[in-house]
Amino acid sequence: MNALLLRDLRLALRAGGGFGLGLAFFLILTVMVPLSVGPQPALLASIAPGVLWLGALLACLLSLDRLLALDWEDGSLDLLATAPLPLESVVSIKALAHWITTGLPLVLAAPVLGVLLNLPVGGFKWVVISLLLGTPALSVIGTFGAALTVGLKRGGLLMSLLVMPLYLPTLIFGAEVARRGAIGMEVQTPLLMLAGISAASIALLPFASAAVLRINLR
Amino acid sequence: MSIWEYANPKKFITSTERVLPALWAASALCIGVGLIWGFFFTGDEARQGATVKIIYLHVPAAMLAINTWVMMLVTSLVWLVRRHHVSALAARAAAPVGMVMTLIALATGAIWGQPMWGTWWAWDPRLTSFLILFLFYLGYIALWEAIEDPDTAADLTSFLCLVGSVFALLSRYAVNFWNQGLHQGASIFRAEAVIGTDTEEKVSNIFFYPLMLCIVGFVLLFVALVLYRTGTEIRARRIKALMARERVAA
Amino acid sequence: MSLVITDLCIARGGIPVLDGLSFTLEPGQALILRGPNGSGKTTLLRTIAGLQPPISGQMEGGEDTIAYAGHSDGIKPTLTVTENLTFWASVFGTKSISNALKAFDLELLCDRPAGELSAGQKRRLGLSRMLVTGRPIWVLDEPTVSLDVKSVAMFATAVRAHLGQGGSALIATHIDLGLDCEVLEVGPFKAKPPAIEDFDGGFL
Amino acid sequence: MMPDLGKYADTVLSAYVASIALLALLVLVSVMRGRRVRDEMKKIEKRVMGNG
Repeated sequence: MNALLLRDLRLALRAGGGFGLGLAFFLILTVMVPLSVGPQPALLASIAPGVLWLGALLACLLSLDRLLALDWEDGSLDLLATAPLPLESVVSIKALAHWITTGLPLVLAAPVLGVLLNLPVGGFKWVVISLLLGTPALSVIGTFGAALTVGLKRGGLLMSLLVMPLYLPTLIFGAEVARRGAIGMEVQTPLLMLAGISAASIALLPFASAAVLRINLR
Repeated sequence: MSIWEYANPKKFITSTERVLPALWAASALCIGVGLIWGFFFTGDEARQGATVKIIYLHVPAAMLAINTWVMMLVTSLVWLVRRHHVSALAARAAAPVGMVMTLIALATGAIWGQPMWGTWWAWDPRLTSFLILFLFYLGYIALWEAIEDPDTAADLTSFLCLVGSVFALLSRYAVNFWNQGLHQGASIFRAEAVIGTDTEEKVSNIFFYPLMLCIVGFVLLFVALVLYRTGTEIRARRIKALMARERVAA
Repeated sequence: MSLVITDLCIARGGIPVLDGLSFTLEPGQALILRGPNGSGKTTLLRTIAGLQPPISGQMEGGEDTIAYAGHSDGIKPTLTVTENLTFWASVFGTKSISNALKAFDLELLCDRPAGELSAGQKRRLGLSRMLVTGRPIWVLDEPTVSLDVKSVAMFATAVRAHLGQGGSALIATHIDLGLDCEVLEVGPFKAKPPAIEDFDGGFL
Repeated sequence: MMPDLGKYADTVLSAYVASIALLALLVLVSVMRGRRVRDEMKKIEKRVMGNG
């Protein structure tokens, strides 16, 4: 299992692995928001938590189509499916690798980009916490979407269409934590919901992803 | 005699085709009478004026929009557990019906909201939920269309329906929670005031009977449409099977 | 561990392609599958490898004993030859990759990124993976594609050594590997197209 | 005959027109596809049965 994680991380870091692309996309999106809605600090401050969440979500989404498609194309998935590793662990580890290479950098970059968006001081903590809790769910849900569309030639756009509705609860609760935190409101309820969604997704969705992947492999 | 006998496609088609004409006629009758009754022979409601007449379309469509998804969930599960092709095809056949119902609920909701709320669209939790439901239908239908192998498509869409149901339910709660924070208690004209769970309470009898008639009519129409469309899907599936057989035999 | 296939029926795209297939693969034995393109060899191998379920029939002895190699090698172009092999070795829980490198003459290439290898060299790397799996039954689909004569001989030697250690191999190929083994012609097992009647669950 | 819809005439009528149009479209599309698929199946059945 470690070997697979190490391999995936190594692949992401090597040339052409796409590491950092999600981060760059996040940066560009955040820069474009003030350019499109205007530079008023108050306006930016009020939308900053939502923009950061949306940016992180889209950055996650964009990197999903490489998650399983590359291994599908070169036949690695066939071989992994016949290896002693259960497919449930394979998809879990793929999701973990995706989170480490995409989700975690986004969490770390969010406060920096928050400065650009004039995020209120009290909001930084909650943006980071909510993203830290929410991005694992994004990776796991995204893995399910990637597994669904892995056999399709032009699955990228379809995958976005399938994954985005599944992302909605995470987005709503995550952004709610960040927004409430930023204006100093109580955050307990959405925080618990967000944590619950993440925990349940991590625990249950790999089974669905593996089942779907098996169907696609046959 | 068990219900699973109808899992045989041939049997399904022959037996549904016997009842379909009656179903079409009954649904047309119910909807026709219900709408005419409601439109011409019921008065206005005190607060909402004539707009209350929209209820005869809005409520049945909204009910079916949700229940179609539930039906798809059930038939998807039946397919995954018992591997009856007809079940999966019924889910496929129902999805566009559910989508159109959602669209009708959304459109009438927006048109209704315009004079009531002073805006075409308010991010009311209920309306938002329907918009999200619409997105789920869209994804589900798109996945069916995208996959060529019919059994793979049935399996994958069933899983999407299963997982999607959980997330749709979560979205419903999320949206309820999310809007509460925005404008608390501001929605005097909340959709619930007229439609939905407390129908009996809020809608007086003169609106109630034509509404019931319309609901029955919509349900009948739904059944007729799904049975008919399932028949179509069965035939399309047979075409695929025949062509695949031809390729192998050649 | 012998692989016993009894009365197997397999399908591609929902239509049966091979039916009534039975054979036994004993330790130390190799079996060559032959048959025209599209006759279902790949489907058969994938079914035996457990990637897809058979329509009917039994397969025994295949659980956790099969190493499968399909048309593509699952090689990551940005990883070196050593890294590629080491990965599979640790997935299958074996230690050493030096035997595999030696058997397919990859020692000089071992620090090169796999993306820079020629097609034949890549194939050799893909086949060397079989040695690091440590599994007794090899299931190979057209293993000699893009291999030159020398490499084919190398492969045949590796198979022979594997058989000598009590392993077995099931190989779909068109060329003569010079192995002393049985040949299974799949042609006679071609499934009859299902009869078209009033349609049942299979729509035919 | 026409009931007095007051200032909401446009609202009510447009809701009815939109809904009924959507329903009619759904039924029409379903029936058209149903007919086409039915014919196609007959054609293919004939061809395949002919070939044995």
